Amino acid sequence: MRDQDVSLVIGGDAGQGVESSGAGFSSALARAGYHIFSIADYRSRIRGGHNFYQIRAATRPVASHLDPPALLLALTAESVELHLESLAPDAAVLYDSSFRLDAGAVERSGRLAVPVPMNEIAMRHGSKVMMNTAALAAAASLLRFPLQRMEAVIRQNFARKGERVVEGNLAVARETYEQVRRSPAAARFRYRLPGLPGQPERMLLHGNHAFCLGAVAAGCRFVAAYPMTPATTILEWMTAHAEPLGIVTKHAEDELAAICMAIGAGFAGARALCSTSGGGFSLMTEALGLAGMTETPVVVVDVQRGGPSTGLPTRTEQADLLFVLHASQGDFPRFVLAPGDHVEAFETAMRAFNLAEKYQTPVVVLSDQFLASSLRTLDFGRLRRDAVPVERGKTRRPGEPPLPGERGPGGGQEDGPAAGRDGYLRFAFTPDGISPRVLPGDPEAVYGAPSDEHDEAGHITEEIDNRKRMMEKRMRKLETALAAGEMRGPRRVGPAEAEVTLLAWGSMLGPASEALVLLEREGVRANLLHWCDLWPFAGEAAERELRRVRRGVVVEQNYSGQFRRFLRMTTGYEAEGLVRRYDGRPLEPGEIARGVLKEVGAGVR
Amino acid sequence: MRDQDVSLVIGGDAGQGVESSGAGFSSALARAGYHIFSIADYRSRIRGGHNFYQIRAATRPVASHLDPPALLLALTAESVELHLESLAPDAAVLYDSSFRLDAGAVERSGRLAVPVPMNEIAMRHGSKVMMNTAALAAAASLLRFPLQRMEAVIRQNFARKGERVVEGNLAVARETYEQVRRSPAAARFRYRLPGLPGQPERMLLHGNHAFCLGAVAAGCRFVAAYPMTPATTILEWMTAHAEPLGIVTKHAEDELAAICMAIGAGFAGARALCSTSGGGFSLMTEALGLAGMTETPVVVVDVQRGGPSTGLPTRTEQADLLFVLHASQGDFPRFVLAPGDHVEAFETAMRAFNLAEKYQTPVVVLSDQFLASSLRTLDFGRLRRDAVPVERGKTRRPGEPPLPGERGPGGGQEDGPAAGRDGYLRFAFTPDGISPRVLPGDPEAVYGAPSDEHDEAGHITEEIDNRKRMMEKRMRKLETALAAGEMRGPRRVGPAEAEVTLLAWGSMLGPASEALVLLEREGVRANLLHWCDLWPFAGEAAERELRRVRRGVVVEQNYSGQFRRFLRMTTGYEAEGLVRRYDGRPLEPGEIARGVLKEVGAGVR
Amino acid sequence: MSVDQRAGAGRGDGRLPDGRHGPGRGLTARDYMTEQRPTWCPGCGDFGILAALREALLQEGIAPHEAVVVSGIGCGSKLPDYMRVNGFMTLHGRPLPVATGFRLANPAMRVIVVDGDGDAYGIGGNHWLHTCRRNPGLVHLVENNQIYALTKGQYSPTTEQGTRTTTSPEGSIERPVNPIRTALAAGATFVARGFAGEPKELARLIREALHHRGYALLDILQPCITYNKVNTYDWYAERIVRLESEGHDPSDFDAAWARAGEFGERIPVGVFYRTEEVPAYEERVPGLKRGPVVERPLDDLDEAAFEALERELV
Amino acid sequence: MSVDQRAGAGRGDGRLPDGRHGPGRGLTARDYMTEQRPTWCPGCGDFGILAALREALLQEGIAPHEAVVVSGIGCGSKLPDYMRVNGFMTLHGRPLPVATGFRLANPAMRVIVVDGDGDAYGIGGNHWLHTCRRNPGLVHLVENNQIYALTKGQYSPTTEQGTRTTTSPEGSIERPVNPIRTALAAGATFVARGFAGEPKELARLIREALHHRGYALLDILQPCITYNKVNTYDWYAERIVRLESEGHDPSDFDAAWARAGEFGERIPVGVFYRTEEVPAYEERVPGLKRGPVVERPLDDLDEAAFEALERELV
Ligand SMILES: Cc1ncc(C[n+]2csc(CCOP(=O)(O)OP(=O)(O)O)c2C)c(N)n1
Ligand SMILES: Cc1ncc(C[n+]2csc(CCOP(=O)(O)OP(=O)(O)O)c2C)c(N)n1
Ligand code: SF4
Ligand code: SF4
Ligand SMILES: [Mg+2]
Ligand SMILES: [Mg+2]
Repeated sequence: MRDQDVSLVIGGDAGQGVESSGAGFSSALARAGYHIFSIADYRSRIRGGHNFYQIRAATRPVASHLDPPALLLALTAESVELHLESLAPDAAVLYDSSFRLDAGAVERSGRLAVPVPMNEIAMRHGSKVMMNTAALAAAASLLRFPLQRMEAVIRQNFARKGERVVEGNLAVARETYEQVRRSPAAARFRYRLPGLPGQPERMLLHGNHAFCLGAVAAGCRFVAAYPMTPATTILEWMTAHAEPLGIVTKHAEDELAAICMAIGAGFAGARALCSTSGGGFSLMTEALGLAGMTETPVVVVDVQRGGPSTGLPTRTEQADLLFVLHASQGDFPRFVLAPGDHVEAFETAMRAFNLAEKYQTPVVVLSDQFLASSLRTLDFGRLRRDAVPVERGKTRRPGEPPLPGERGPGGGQEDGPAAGRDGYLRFAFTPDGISPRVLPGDPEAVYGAPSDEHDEAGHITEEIDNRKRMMEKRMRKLETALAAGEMRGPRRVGPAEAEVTLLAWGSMLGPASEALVLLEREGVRANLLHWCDLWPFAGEAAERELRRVRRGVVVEQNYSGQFRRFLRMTTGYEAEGLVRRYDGRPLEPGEIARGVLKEVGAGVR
Repeated sequence: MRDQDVSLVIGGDAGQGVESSGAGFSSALARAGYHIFSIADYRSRIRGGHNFYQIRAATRPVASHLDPPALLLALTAESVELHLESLAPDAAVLYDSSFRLDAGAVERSGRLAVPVPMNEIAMRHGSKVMMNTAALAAAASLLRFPLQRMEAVIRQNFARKGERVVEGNLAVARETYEQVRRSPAAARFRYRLPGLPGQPERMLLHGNHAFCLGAVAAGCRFVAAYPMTPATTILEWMTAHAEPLGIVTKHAEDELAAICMAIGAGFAGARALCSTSGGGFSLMTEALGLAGMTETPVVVVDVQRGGPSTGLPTRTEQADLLFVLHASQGDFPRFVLAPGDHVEAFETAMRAFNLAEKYQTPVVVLSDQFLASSLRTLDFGRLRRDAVPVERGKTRRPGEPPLPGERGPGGGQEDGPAAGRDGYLRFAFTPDGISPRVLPGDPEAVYGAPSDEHDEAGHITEEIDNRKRMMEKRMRKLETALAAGEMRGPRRVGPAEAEVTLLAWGSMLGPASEALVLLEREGVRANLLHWCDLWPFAGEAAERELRRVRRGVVVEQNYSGQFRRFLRMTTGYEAEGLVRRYDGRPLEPGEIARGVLKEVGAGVR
Repeated sequence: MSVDQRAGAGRGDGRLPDGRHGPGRGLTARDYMTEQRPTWCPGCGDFGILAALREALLQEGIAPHEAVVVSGIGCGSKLPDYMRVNGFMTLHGRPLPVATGFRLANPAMRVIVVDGDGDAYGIGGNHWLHTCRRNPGLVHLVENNQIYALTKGQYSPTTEQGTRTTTSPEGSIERPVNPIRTALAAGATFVARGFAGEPKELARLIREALHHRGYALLDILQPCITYNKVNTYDWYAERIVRLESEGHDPSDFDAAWARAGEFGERIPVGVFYRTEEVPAYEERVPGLKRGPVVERPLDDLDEAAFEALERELV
Repeated sequence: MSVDQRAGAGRGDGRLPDGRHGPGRGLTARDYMTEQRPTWCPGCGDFGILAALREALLQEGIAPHEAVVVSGIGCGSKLPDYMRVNGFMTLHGRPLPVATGFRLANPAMRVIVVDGDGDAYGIGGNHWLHTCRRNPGLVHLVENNQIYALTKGQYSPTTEQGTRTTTSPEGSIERPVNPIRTALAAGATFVARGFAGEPKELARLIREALHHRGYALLDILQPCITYNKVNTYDWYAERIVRLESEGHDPSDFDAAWARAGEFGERIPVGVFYRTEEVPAYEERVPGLKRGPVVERPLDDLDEAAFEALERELV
């Protein structure tokens, strides 16, 4: 069978079911064997206003959405207006025959106007609300996508509404499918998504799902959060699975409480997570320092959205980077990781909990709305739990045998001068900066952890020498992590030698990777360096790769080029170009490729 | 008269009145015509634990404390132990005769042991609490400081306690003064602080005072804060002057409320201030973005202390730099200024309120415990109000004549498409990014300001083109400020050409300046570049100066070399050396000089 | 005592000192309109609240430029965007302190806070607690739909126990806040409840609140037709009883406390409690004795006064 | 009913499921001591609270490692540093959520919160409000000295109106929080007041609180001899009356509310209100049905269960 790679758009008003239709169609396509990448574009309101859903279906794995779409499924006349320009020259526009629409304009633009009496068919077999079913059936028909695949999804989606509703929808789907199939337009439309027999079953998941799976696989059993788009689905997924998996989830009164609860649970010994977006993260900055100072493991995921302030609540941005790297007063160790795609989101979640416990620090995962909400297919087996085995480092539970060095120098003696009565030094000075950690509850290890500066035993002190050593001990953990190879340098995508190198971080992995292909089509040999691990920064690995860069262009989703500045701060490397977007919409591969060409200009080739 | 430059230390337990004695002696010395620089070293507790107070008195203006002290006034035996080593070789140690102290050890160290029956004298004329008076009188006597100067301060300090207390203290002072004057030790002591007739009166103030004076001079009439050391005295000073000056001060329920109140007042048109330290600033980060997004002027002063977290509450650090520069989600314009000394603190306060209103943004002033709490003398006339005239930029009150461009393109028409019904565009796109601002209350300009992205009229919108333009408009304010020359490059202290250049920011101005003198004594020709204005960063001016640097050493009070990294990020310049301190104690000129020599090593000279 | 009887009755009447406010100033409903169309779901209770607020301002003769509506973040907090009035749409949970700051800087303007149950009683609970005892002259309209609507249906502080939401799939296990009782305990001086389904009546309550001297809490039962399928218009309508018609005396604190305990088969609406004995916060602020901050020149500190400040430091 | 009578009386007795706690375990006062010397001013009320807490734990037979004391920031919040017990000295205002998180992760340990009036009722007010209705099994000791002590004497939420402090030089103009009434309105299930000047009696109250099923608030009048010259030992001693000896019935909510109104010439101490009818929050958390989180292995999600999660996504 021929390679397929088709993008389609469903456009309509909020409240019209654009997103559920899109998800349903994505699911049908995935089950039929396609690789899927779908994104939703919606507004921060419950009803009204234009929304759209873009689905890309291909016979090969795809890592990003891709313009231009070959089909527009217009649930309102407005959506034709809004999307027509961006469609492929030979695209089709499916819309309800009753729309007051200048079909001539569509045709003059070269696109195929396909009016279908969807509303009428829906009314005939049930009610107006079935119009979405008609629309999906029409699209399926035009694409020669097998009807029975749509039927299966319809059955599943409407099952809980009763047999009559199912039947009505099926009738609507069948009639619409048939009618479009026989229409002259269908014959003229050149894009096809036939069934792909023999393909394996795949998961269809968004980035937040992937992250949640990684978290539970890593043993995370405590989640405290306050709802905030686009992070809310993490709390919701965890809560939906709380009882069977034994996860304590707490929808807290605010984000201050959420992170403090997670820190309390982390102190007790749970693997604790706190999910939020930038505004909530702002409220968490003080407590981040508490975790840093008391060496309490905690994982915070900041699913970035369009800022500043309330900004663009349902849209994407990568503009919290420099904030997250430096959030909270004073210097203390932290980890910052920004997964590039769904698989990396899974793995990063697992790594985050290990790092938090091994290094006894807060770990921040930087995701964003694009990664969090984009749906993609993954083969079973792609989420490899065994790739990141659970490691707690120097942590033990009450009752478990003492850790090496736990009793410290002079420890174990009653009233010993250094170790205090319990002979246990929670914050012992160690060469690697990591002190043996006994979870609270052990009769041999009763201790305190203060947010004030403290001595090895955990008592508050302002003594100069202790302060210096304690500060150095804490900060040494970062060097230890780097020396232990915990932090990865950039991942290279594409050829080792290239004329142009894209430099990206976090969710831009997919779009930037796909841009390489487009650049190659333009005759430009390009590769990509992508960073997931941002802090502590594996500077040597970065510099090694950066030395080979001929012309570097940073690709990121923020106004001020935060990653570009970050690279300069950490490595001295100043990228030549910057392709950025800051309107809350995800950069698309074509746009990146064009941007890169513009930045490096005539210089290339 | 010969040049004098004498440092002395008063050491004792918290609760013993170390700080009030130190302040009293500073004041007496200042009134006698000396230039003073005093710092207090105290713990985060109300009683107990060693505290000390260091006073430097000189016949020329001094910008920092300076080791080694020539005199230790020991209120406890412990303080002799703690300070002996750090005293000048020919220093004197004054202590109560009753202390169990190895006077021989003091003498063997080369210092002069001066036991005085202070307690006994105090008891004889009144009570034990008068011992501090005796101690100060003893010190005065040893230094040949005129008794009547001490008497004046005693009269003033005890006036409200009644004549008997005053008389008792005076008697104690006289007897002790006389007794020490006649002691053999007095003759051997070579340091002198005689009265300096003919010197002008001077103010004696700490950094927070200077900042407050600048704020009220700038028209600040609204302060909201939550107590937090070392920022509390700002709220307290403002509150003490609230009624006569007509300042609304609000001790809020928390820092979230404090900054929100200030933003509300700023929105209404007041010049509003919010004072805090790092922990409180952490709680303010979300609202900082609100001010950025809604273009509401507000000034926040972060008086840094030792971090991370609760850290070292009463001590100094400069470790909030990178945090403050990037605090809050998303990109938005802000100003960050870090005054170097008391005069600059005054001036910076004035500038901060102007910048906040002219550019309609939040302004953060970075001070620290060292600057905030160090007492120094200033000549009258040094705090020049006229140096920074009040400027509100494009702001007008209700009833005042319209601003140029206020009605915008197509504005002024009822129901005009762009300007909305009121014909006024609060967030008008302008070439300089600054939109004319009419304070709420004008019948011709009713408008809304949302933390969501919005259009020129202030209505919420997610429309792409508007978003881009609005983001650009906001961020353009930074370029406008730079182009207008609002932001200063580094101030150079010392020769234009030097072997070594110290690079410092904020409160390190004084100690680093004084270190230059010490370096010169060592034969090293050094100068200093000092930055007050950090954001937007005057990069060109910085680079111009940095190009002339032969060997650069950053001097700052934090572990991770934040300013050094900041310089690299903004200019690409990587300093060769770093002299830092992170135990909460202020870097002292001698320590800086030694550190610089060590960093640049044998290479110099 | 009706609103109109009381109008002009001294300190508690909410009038500006110069009597600028008041009916009969030629204002019309149109003055409070914008071309901006609400994005609320058709049928949302917030429409009723919007209508009531416009009506109340009109009847009180408070012109759009004389008031500022400070809101939080949530469905209902978009309200100021949908009417002609000065608006400040702040952060989730923070409108009370922003409004307090505004009021203290400019007590000549009417300051109205509009936010959700999540804003007011959830994330913003601390500000609410302290606003009650502080008593600044704010009218606080809480659009209480017993759900987090804009984030698509999580339980809120007022969601009834046992309700299934996306963050309580087995039913919420927290006992809800009783806003009326909590406000009474915290020292609020005007505590009332309204219903979005009765905009006329609601407008009357808002006018009562506008006449109050200090902080006036008006908790408004607001059906959310999309995410709250329990507390619907009908559900509320069946349960609502009117304190006024049941002879409740709003000056009786104990009676208010007792009636505030009812929320179930009977849900009282109206004014639970009101006292004009407690001065508004801004009436007592020392720094305001010289008049509203925003009306004084920025440079009202003359050379002599500044030098006096310097001299304190000698 | 005395503490000892009730000990072991089912769910509300605060015992661990396995009966690990209880008197007669060979614990001695020395077990709760450290070599760390308090930095409080001699005579500070916090000494009495420290002594009472040690005493209560000893009498209850709760060993140092079986409890965690979570504190905020302030003079009194240094308490865990001065006794032998697990301690977590958190942030100003945040001990309640930290303690809640701890308790939900490890309900087998006793979690005690110790903080100041600034922590609890000031900056931490929102957590307090929601903790009251949430009812987690926490004992909350508020060292209420009616002042911000560690920051050297600003007015606190409980400072009486008119008091001069550094942030209220003309006398505070805010009406103080009534912690007892607010907690009652917010749904607290155990509300009591103690006095630091009577450590024995206080220890008894702490023991009562330790026997409570859910959230137990114990507001403790704590003289600050340095910054609060109004509410001194004598001042309190003259005013204190004992609820118990005045026949107050702690199961009577209305009586509790009424008595909670007294704070002036008469200041009642003792248990105002207590009910064991409301389950502790952790008793109802679905995720805890499989036992305390910290006692389960990290890898208790087996391959089949994980694959089932993946399959949900097909
Ligand atoms: C700090 C912060 N946390 C979370 C959010 C996300 N958020 C937006 S609205 C909302 C809750 C809305 O509930 P409510 O206040 O009751 O208003 P409603 O939408 O029901 O009118 C939340 C949690 C936010 N904007 N800011
Ligand atoms: C976020 C934050 N704000 C302010 C402070 C400063 N601070 C430390 S203790 C304290 C108040 C102490 O009052 P209280 O809680 O009553 O305790 P007390 O000292 O009276 O025992 C404050 C405001 C802080 N540590 N953190
Ligand atoms: S979701 Fe609910 S509260 Fe929001 S607009 Fe719709 S009906 Fe109103
Ligand atoms: S200042 Fe007050 S509360 Fe703090 S230790 Fe001293 S007496 Fe106790
Ligand atoms: Mg709500
Ligand atoms: Mg207190």
